[in-house]
Amino acid sequence: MALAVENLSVARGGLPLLAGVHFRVAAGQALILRGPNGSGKTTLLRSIAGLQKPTSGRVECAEDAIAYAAHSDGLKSNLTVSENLAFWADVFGNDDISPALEGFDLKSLSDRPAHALSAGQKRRLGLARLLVTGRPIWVLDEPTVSLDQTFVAMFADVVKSHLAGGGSALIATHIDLGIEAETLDISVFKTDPTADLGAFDEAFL
Amino acid sequence: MALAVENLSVARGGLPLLAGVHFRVAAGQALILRGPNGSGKTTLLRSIAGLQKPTSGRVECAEDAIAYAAHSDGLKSNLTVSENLAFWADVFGNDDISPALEGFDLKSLSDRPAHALSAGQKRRLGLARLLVTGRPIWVLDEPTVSLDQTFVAMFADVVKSHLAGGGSALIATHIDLGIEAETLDISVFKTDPTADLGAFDEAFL
Amino acid sequence: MASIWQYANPAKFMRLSDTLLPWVSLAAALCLVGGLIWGFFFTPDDFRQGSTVKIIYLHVPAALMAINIWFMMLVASLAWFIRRQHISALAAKAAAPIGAVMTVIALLTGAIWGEPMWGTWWVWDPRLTSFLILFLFYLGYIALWEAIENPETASDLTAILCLVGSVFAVLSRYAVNFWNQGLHQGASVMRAGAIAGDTEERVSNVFAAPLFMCIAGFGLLFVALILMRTSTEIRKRRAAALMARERMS
Amino acid sequence: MMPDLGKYAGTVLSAYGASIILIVGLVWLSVRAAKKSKKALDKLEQNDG
Amino acid sequence: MRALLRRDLTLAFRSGGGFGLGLAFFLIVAILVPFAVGPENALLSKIAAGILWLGALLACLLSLDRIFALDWEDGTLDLLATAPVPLEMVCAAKALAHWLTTGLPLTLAAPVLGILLSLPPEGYVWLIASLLLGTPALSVIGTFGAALTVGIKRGGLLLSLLVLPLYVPTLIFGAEVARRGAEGLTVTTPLALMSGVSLAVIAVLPFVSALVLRVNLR
Amino acid sequence: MRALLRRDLTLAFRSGGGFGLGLAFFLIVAILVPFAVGPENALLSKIAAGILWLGALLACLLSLDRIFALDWEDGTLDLLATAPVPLEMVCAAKALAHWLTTGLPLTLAAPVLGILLSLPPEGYVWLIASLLLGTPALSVIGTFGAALTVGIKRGGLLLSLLVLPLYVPTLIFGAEVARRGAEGLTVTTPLALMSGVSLAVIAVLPFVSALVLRVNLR
Ligand code: HEM
Ligand SMILES: Nc1ncnc2c1ncn2[C@@H]1O[C@H](COP(=O)(O)OP(=O)(O)OP(=O)(O)O)[C@@H](O)[C@H]1O
Ligand SMILES: Nc1ncnc2c1ncn2[C@@H]1O[C@H](COP(=O)(O)OP(=O)(O)OP(=O)(O)O)[C@@H](O)[C@H]1O
Ligand SMILES: [Mg+2]
Ligand SMILES: [Mg+2]
Repeated sequence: MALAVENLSVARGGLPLLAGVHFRVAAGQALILRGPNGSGKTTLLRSIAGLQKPTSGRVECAEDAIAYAAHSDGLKSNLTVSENLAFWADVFGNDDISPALEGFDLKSLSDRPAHALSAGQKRRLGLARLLVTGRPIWVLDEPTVSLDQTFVAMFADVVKSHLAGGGSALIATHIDLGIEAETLDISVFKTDPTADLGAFDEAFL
Repeated sequence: MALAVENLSVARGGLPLLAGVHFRVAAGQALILRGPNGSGKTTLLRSIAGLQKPTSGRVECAEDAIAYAAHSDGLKSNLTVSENLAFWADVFGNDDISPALEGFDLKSLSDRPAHALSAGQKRRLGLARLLVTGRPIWVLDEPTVSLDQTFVAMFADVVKSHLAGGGSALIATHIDLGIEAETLDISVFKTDPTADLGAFDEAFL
Repeated sequence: MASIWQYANPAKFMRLSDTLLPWVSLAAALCLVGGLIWGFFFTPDDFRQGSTVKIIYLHVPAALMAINIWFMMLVASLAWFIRRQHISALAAKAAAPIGAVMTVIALLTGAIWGEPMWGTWWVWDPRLTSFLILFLFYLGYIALWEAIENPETASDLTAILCLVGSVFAVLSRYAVNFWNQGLHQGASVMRAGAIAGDTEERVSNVFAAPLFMCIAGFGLLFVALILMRTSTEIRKRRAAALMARERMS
Repeated sequence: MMPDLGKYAGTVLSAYGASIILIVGLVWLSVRAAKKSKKALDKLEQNDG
Repeated sequence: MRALLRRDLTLAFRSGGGFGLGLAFFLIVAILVPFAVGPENALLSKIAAGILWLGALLACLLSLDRIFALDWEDGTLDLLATAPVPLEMVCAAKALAHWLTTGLPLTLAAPVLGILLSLPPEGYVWLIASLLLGTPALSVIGTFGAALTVGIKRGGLLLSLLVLPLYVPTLIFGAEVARRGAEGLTVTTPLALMSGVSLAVIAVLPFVSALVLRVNLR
Repeated sequence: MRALLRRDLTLAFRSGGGFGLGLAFFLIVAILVPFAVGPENALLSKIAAGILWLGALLACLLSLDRIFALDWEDGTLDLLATAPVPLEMVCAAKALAHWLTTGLPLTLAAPVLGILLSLPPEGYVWLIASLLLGTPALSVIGTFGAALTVGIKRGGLLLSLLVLPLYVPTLIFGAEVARRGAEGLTVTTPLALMSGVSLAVIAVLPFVSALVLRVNLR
């Protein structure tokens, strides 16, 4: 099992959002998270990626196996496309960025500084970063924002070949990606807001 | 005719992108702009909103009639939702923000500081700003990014009632909004990159 | 006898504070008013400093409190790290403004005192200088609390700042001492307690009794204020939690 | 009743005045904040029922 | 433009940043100077007036990049440019808000710091007067500099570099007033000159800033 | 962590911001001081060593918020935290990059500015020595402050407020070395003390900064 989430509860701004979240993603499989705006997808993914402490529960996966990508792509606008990728490749101990450039059709833009990219091109560069991490589990938050249909399809291809190579993916999205995968609607884990605050001890938070 | 664009050419970073763009949007009508990533939609919309100078051509519309909304919503993260809206209402000389709050279902969030909103909620607040401007022509760049289906529908309703009230809208998007409107694919106006640079005089820009 | 940590439970703490507060406040008011009236009206003038000695009843207690409150914050910060009970962090937060005000009182009364004694409001004497630096630490600490939204993050970061700041405060004290040798009185309150004060440099007996009363008054005032302010912080947290829940439903 | 403060009257009185204002101000602010928080919390808990 | 002014002041107070921290910086410069040049009162009282002016100027300078940068980053400026308000008014409102949250508090704090640096007693009146007349010019010039560097990521230091030479006349006349005041000399000439500079700058620069802003937004 | 260091240096050069502008600020402070305190050489040469130290410190301070803020805003820090590099190394690399782009150039520029402020000839060696030993401490302490205020919008001035009291020991010893050097006195004690502070700070604070960063990213 590549990634197993058990009984996870997450909060944001001191507010419990989701409770008892549990699912498993096997190697070679993807899981699509859905849920209306504000339901806690971003919060959940950050907790799984280890960027935020869950209030309870466990995330089980191999150490250093997760590559996380959110809205902010960690791009430096003064560096060129290939310099940006090369930096992340270096941090993750890789040195070949050409598969990443090809995967998202960035070859022709590789010498362009990142600030001279359009919204969709930036997004592609951000996604290309995933390929240089060499990590098996992708945790993606609305990865196709700003992409047109062609590139959504290209992204789906990249994900499919990642899965075919034994990787796995956890993707929060509002649109249909064209990837064959289970879908999980996280609104079923919504906490009951009318729950009692408890005996007013440490629960005042 | 609410908005008429004639023979407009736009450039970005010194590179001509589109040439000879022409279309008209009548009062009560909307026009959807499509085009692959990097084709110049953002650049075109900024030119029409007057934020960038076109290299040639004309944009005809009544003065102070355009409300522009792009990816950055001009929200102050320290102000609450209603304070943010009230500020813009004040700038545009309105004083009633409740239709805007209702239009995008923000009533329950109205006392929340903007930084405590999720991606989709921020976007709704950004769009609600359009309603307080009181301006007839909306120029929108990918307005539904991060919105879930429910809110895309809600946005479509708002646009429809804006059109029914005699307004008009120009919307660049990659998805299907469910608004009855003409669609214009701007890739037909793409400049020919092999075109001669001309007599190498003013054309070096 | 249960451990004192049971009062780290907010509800128990509030109950304790509610019962203690009136008594502590009363004692603080009695000591403070009594000590100050005694000192102001019923002690003779110093033969050298004239009536300005009366300032000592404010200056010395405030100065002592200023340092001790920082020390208390340091202990509370350590407790927060070790036990992670929010009361510790909140108590440190509640204490900081009191400490800052005490520092200001010490600085102000000192400056006012310095004018007739040294002929200037301010000199860069090591003691005075380190107080000024202490004031900066208080300001930074309070500002950091204000600036961070997430309460848990704020507790952690301010606690770290308090620890690192303490080390640097001690370091600054030595640096400042090295940089300038001072004019200020040596610490003699403690000696005055031990050896009956007789030398003119020491606080003599006539002044000692009301001075100790004032010191006790300031101390009790601090206890009363910290009980009240910590409870306030707890209530604010709980209100925030309730409000958040309400908004969700 | 007022003791004779001699030529330092201004000095001593201003020191007392300033300190007392600061202390009273601190106490007043603390009490006000306490009252405010109590009221807000009571209201919220009432709503909770 | 009351809306903009009100919002800027609210933001300055609420973010706990704009307001108060300029003051803190001023305080800290005044405190560090004795550590740097040594604790002798005679030396300090000689340089006090100048250092206070310089400190106020630097504190002012540091908060300049807040004037437009935040509004630029989150797109507010783009939207303001398409709103029915003249950009000249926007610039003037911004400069006023900046002065109210930095220049004015700095002026009020200067006498307290004068004590720390043993400023001679005669100096206080003229120090305050010169700051009161000079800091508005600093805010207006700073707004101009901020308009020039808007859109440059972390342009803070570039901004300082651009603005500092423009601050020189105000600094020279202002510090001269404060210094002469402290030494008990007459101050009319530098005071008149400084007021002249301030008035001219306040009358003209908001228009230039608006022009610059327009270019930058294009 | 060579990758991070290399990237930070590239960015500092390319954005034209980090590098050079700290220097420019230093230059400008040195230039403005005579305007502020008056042009007498005797007075200037007395305060020169101290002012140069203070100027270097302020220039250093102003560039602190670049250390983490940009990486925070564009999400790089989040990604670095999930990358296979210890955050302690990240903090150390950041501090080193900051020192290479500010502390070192400032040290090299100080003698030139010494001429402007008529620093006595004996002072140069000790000014450079003290800056060379002291500025690394400034960078490391600054990194700690930057880690504390990361995520606070425009935390620049709060950062100054937090960091300045922490700079006091370094400033006192450093300026003392430079001042005594300029007066031809022996400097061994303050020099030893300053080196001690620097070493201790460099050895310990990167770990604390990493802790702080972890809390902030949580
Ligand atoms: C603004 C400046 C001043 C500050 C920050 C300051 C600070 C302090 C501190 C911290 C103490 C507590 C010492 C201790 O008991 O450990 C103290 C005590 C004292 N100060 Fe000041 N002081 C200032 C100015 C003055 C002046 C101007 C005088 C009068 C000449 C003065 C006279 C005293 C005396 C008599 C004590 C009691 C010493 C003792 O017996 O412990 N102080 N001051
Ligand atoms: N600081 C905060 N205080 C209170 N509530 C907050 C805070 N930050 C976020 N929230 C709330 O937490 C909820 C979850 O936010 P999150 O960003 O995880 O949603 P999401 O599922 O990613 O939504 P979207 O599809 O809009 O991105 C939202 O309802 C949001 O309003
Ligand atoms: N400074 C620049 N220098 C050169 N080319 C640039 C510069 N800025 C943008 N471009 C290019 O201009 C083109 C148009 O960008 P624009 O943002 O208008 O595209 P878009 O249609 O909005 O795309 P998207 O759907 O991805 O948002 C892109 O191909 C982009 O790479
Ligand atoms: Mg989200
Ligand atoms: Mg676009």
